Amino acid sequence: MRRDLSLIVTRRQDVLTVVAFFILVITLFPLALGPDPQKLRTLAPAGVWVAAALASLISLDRLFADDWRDGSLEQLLLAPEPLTVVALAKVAAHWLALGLPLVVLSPALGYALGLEGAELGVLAVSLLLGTPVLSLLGAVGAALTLGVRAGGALMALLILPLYVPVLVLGAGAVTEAMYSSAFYAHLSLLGALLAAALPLLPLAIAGALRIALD
Amino acid sequence: MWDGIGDFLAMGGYAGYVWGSYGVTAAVLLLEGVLLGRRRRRAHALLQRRTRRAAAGSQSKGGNER
Amino acid sequence: MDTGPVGRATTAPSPPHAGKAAPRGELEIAGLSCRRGDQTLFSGVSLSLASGELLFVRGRNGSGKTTLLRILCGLTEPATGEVRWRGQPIRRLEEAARRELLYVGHRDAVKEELTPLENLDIHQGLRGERGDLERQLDALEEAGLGGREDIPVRYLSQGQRRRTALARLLVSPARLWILDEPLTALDRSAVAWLFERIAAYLREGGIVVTTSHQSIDGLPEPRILDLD
Amino acid sequence: MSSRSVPWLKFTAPANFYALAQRLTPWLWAGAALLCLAALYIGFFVAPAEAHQGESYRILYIHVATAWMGMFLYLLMALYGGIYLVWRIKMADIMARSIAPTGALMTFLSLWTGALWGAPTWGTFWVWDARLTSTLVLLFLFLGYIALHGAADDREKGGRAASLLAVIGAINVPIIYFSVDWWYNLHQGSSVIRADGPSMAPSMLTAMLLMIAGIWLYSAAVVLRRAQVEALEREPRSEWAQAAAAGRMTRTQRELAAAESVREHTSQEEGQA
Repeated sequence: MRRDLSLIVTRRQDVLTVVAFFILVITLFPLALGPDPQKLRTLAPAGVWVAAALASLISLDRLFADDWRDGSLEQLLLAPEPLTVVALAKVAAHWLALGLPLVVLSPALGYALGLEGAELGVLAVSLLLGTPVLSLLGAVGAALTLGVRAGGALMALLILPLYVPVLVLGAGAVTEAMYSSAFYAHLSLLGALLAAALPLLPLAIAGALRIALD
Repeated sequence: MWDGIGDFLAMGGYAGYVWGSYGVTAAVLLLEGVLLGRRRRRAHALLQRRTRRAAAGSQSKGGNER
Repeated sequence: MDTGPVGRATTAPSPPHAGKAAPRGELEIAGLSCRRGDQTLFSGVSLSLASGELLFVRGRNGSGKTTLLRILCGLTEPATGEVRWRGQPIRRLEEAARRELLYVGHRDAVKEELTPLENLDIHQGLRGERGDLERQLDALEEAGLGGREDIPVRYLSQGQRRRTALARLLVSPARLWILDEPLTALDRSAVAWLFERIAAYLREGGIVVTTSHQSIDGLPEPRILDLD
Repeated sequence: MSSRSVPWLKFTAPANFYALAQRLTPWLWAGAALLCLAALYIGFFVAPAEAHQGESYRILYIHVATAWMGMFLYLLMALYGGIYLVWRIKMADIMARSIAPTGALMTFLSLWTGALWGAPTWGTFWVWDARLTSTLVLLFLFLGYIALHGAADDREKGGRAASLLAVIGAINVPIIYFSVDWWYNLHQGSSVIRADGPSMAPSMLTAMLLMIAGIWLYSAAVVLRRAQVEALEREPRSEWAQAAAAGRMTRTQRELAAAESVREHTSQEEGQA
């Protein structure tokens, strides 16, 4: 099953596209803001996090669409495995392929925006805890908008508001790390969100998939 | 408590804010009511038309269709 | 309440054990009806299928054949009625029971960028079956894909794509096949092969539910459900 | 779960609901108008100016009422959505869908009036504080619900998907509130927004409560009316709808239609059981 899912999900080109998108969005910030390092530094946590949220959104847009079109999703539903497990596995595979590269890259990009030392570590950890939640939420949106006209735009409307807490806590952790060391609270809250999302959101994804295929 | 209409309308210098709030609220609620009323009349008209057509059809064709 | 085209279900020939004391078939369908929008596609579909029986669902385009098949395998929820597989509601089957059902849909779940062999492997992995390379190769060979096991499906023809999907029938043990338009895009020899396969499967005690717009001469005498 | 065991369950039948709403809405309209007028009178002609904010505080009557209503309507919509997801009662979806536009409107009004109150009071139309941010998110959730409901090719599907979204949103809004609240207070310290006015004159309180009740009745009336139309539009072939549109639904027709939809529902339940 794991093999199958990684086969379904992993397309090298997709990974490249999403990573390139992530980097490009981050590049836009200094270009729009001007090269003043101090200003850039202040904006760095927000920049990286917003870019990560957008990258997650665009990469998740097609999460179930191909499987839906060619009928694989029906087979997933009929598989002996409970649908929640299948959904979780699919999101996990997606995150490993497309979310993890962003986490790995983030210190380099943070550095380019003027973050340093421990801040880079906090940035990476916050993304490590936060992006799985984004993936799970986005997967709910992707499942809800399956087979819907203008699904991509609609998905953004549905899901971006739900991204707010993760964004607040994630970017907040890095900002905290810049001024004091009180970022543990942010990180542990992010962890709590992840812990709540992991068992609950797959249920929502499975429910949404059932509705889409009914 | 107000010194005439002018004083009331001036709202102690906050006229724009206060009347802006109440005006928009009233306008929006009114608009909602009007739109809903129009939708309701449309639905009724459609249904009545359908009923009439069905009645006419049943007279001419022996009442197989509703 | 609805005056949409109401399909009437007729089952013929009726099972020999009609009456109250009928023994339970393995697949039981009771009072199914289905609605799309405010149109009733069909209603009052009841029948029961026992081991070795073939059900052929017939009907115009849009009469609800695909929907009925999807209801039978538990993908779609009917407006009324229920489907039971060995006494269990089809939408709440346990793991083992779900493995007994094999569905090849209209959309055939074949991945274009993968080879037939990989497709088969994925299919088995998804059903929790151990992928057996020999068996997979045998199946592809029998389905007429010998020598093409390793070419991504997007380079194959429609018919070969369909054969890839049908090769699943050979690798997975199952008690019930639900095949939606399996003959689409198949050439004559492939149709003959599939009919032979279905006949053999029925002799082994399998149950098959299928639809087609093409002639089904050559299949064992089916029970027919007419949705028109 | 038969309609006999729980009396009000009979209103899950659109025909019964329609008749009930028909009887209720005139009273709700009248009550709403009466209470709102009373609230305006007391609010503008009895209650004095506020010590710090002067006359601008009078915005709060409508602001508080709409803000409460927006939140309440969202919860109600999510509740109906949940009921629809679990029991597939069509009327629940009709209600949820009918609540959404009014809820979005109330949320918008609370943001609008809040901005107009905030400008003279805090010197800015907008702050990124928890209440404002989560209210904004609430507005987007309403809009998302409406968009998703209409986007699917099949109304039932759209309804179920949108209901699921409403339920997820209902869990999320408190999380959003607390995360933003925490974040904001960390940066700004205790905010000015807390100062709602320590003690209210009794007349102010009366006006506010009257306004809340008035807006509540207004929302109830609009939602019921919209649900009526929605029910008619969804069952245009049914006899009760045609009679209702002609303004002459008889008791027998209503009972027949109700019996029909109860039967439909129970057979569906048996199918699931």
